[in-house]
Amino acid sequence: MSAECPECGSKVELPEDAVENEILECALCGVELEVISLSPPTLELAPEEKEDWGE
Amino acid sequence: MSAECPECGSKVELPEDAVENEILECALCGVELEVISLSPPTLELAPEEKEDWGE
Amino acid sequence: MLVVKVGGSKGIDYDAFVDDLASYKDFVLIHGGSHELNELSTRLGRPPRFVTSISGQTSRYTDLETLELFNMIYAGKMNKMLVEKFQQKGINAVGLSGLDGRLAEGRQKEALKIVEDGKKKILRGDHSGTIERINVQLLHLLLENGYTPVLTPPAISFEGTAINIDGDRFAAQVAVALGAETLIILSNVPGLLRDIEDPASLVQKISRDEVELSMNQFAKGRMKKKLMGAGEALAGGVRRVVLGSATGPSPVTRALQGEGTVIE
Amino acid sequence: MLVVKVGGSKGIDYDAFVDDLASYKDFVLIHGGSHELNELSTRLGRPPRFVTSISGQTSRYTDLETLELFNMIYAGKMNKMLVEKFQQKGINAVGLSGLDGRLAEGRQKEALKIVEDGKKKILRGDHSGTIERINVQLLHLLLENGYTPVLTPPAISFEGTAINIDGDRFAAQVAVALGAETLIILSNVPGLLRDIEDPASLVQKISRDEVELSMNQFAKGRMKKKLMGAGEALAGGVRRVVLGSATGPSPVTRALQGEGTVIE
Repeated sequence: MSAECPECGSKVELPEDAVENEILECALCGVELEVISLSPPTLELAPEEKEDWGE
Repeated sequence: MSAECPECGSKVELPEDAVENEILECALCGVELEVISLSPPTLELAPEEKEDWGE
Repeated sequence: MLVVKVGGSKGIDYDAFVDDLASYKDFVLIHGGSHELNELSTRLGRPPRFVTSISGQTSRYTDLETLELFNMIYAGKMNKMLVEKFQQKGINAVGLSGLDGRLAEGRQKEALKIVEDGKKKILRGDHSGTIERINVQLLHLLLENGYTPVLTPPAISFEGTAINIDGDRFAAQVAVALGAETLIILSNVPGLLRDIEDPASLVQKISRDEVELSMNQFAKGRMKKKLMGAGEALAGGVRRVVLGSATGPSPVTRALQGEGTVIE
Repeated sequence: MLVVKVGGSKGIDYDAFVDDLASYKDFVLIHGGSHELNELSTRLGRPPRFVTSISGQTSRYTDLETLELFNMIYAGKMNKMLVEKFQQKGINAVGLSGLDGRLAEGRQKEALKIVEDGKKKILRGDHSGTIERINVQLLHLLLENGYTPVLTPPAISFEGTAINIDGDRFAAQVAVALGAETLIILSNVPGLLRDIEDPASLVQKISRDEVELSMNQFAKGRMKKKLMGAGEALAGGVRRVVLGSATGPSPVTRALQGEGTVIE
């Protein structure tokens, strides 16, 4: 199962047990991607959310 | 079942089905009384609470 | 200055209500929450207990546990929901209960006199009472600094304990304290109905000296308290009271235009 | 000016806490409510969902329904319980959430990055964020007129929606905004422990430049956030932060006397 990296267009392999909303990294350009759907496998740029607080 | 009126001392008859906290009136002096207990039957002056609002 | 009371009964569209009221600038809102409180109490296995006073008025038996649920719904869920909706409309709302800053202070009743199973009884452990003083300085402090007060029961007793009070009368006392021209009381009924079953029997106008008469003639239950509130507001200098429906579009504007029972 | 944060965990005696704090005059309180919220959520059949961020922080997943329960507990039950207790002690408390008067305003996070079942994931529908602005004018307005602010989450986003925020950081930001000398954060742990299992391993003193180090060396979960809050407070001009226990008699006085972890 693979899908296109929306950033650099390269083919990104999805793991066998991939789930929706999973975060993957593009092997080529290293950008963070989110699995939007599994059928068909579709990837989008993951939201830019810097890690900090939130109770 | 009867008890003494705390106001005028007369004997007040309690109804057969009297219950605790029931409001009774003294036949002699007319004051409002509250059944404090049934055994032994005891009466006290009912609190002065004028009727009005409260949701 | 406009004072508005919106009830907490089922079926009120608070978005439509807030959209409408937010178009006015100089107002104070008082709100209820009875329907939501009944639901929460039931869901938590503590169904609400209503008692009937000797004069036939029903009220919620408010013991300490009920007061906690009361704060959760009135001061928590309803108040902050309304504050949030007003903030989204650019109205800088500040939500307060009568406890906050002793905004609404009064006397806790020692006991209730109720009728139950046909017997007159004394009922203790009820935390309700009547407001005797509104902290109008706190209201002015907020209003003068651009904040819009959104108020809710409970009130506070002179001893500093929370007391359940009648929301309609609370609204009337706030209107008098602020010297408001208009008090609008919106609920799930279109106004005073000659026949409670017939919505077309709406009484559209009452003069201030007919309030007592209407109370004895038509009004039942909650409407009686709304009329008592209206009477107190008018006696305290409010020029116009409108009892209208909280449902449907622009409820505040419709009431201001005289839809409902106008009392002047 | 003293700013105090008291947590909402199980086993805190709020009477003892209020008795102690009420003996001080010039303070602002921020409180939590997590334990009560967990209980209510479970009782209503909506057990709380905690998620772990990529850096290992756990936080409550706060969807819209949780926010309603959140307001019921924090702004309703806990806030008004504390206001009532202070009023009984002659402290004229006014309870406010971050929504009220936009007291605590900030940015809602678009999505969370969490780790679940060993996978990194994006989680949406969470209404939490970070405070960027404290409405210190509203606090001064109340303080200068004899009122004592008792504050609670939630905060408000720039779009006017309620957002869950970290209570310890909220307290730190209030302390900085008010120029407070001292910030006390009380919870169900005695302070920073070298070994979380061993209460005797209390770190009694840290200098402000060791905060970062301690965070990485010892602190886990919630304590890490308290240290972040302490660091931010000190960087913002607060002179002294004490992380102490909220349980037992006179918790505020004991913390002021240096019982717990003092950070200067």
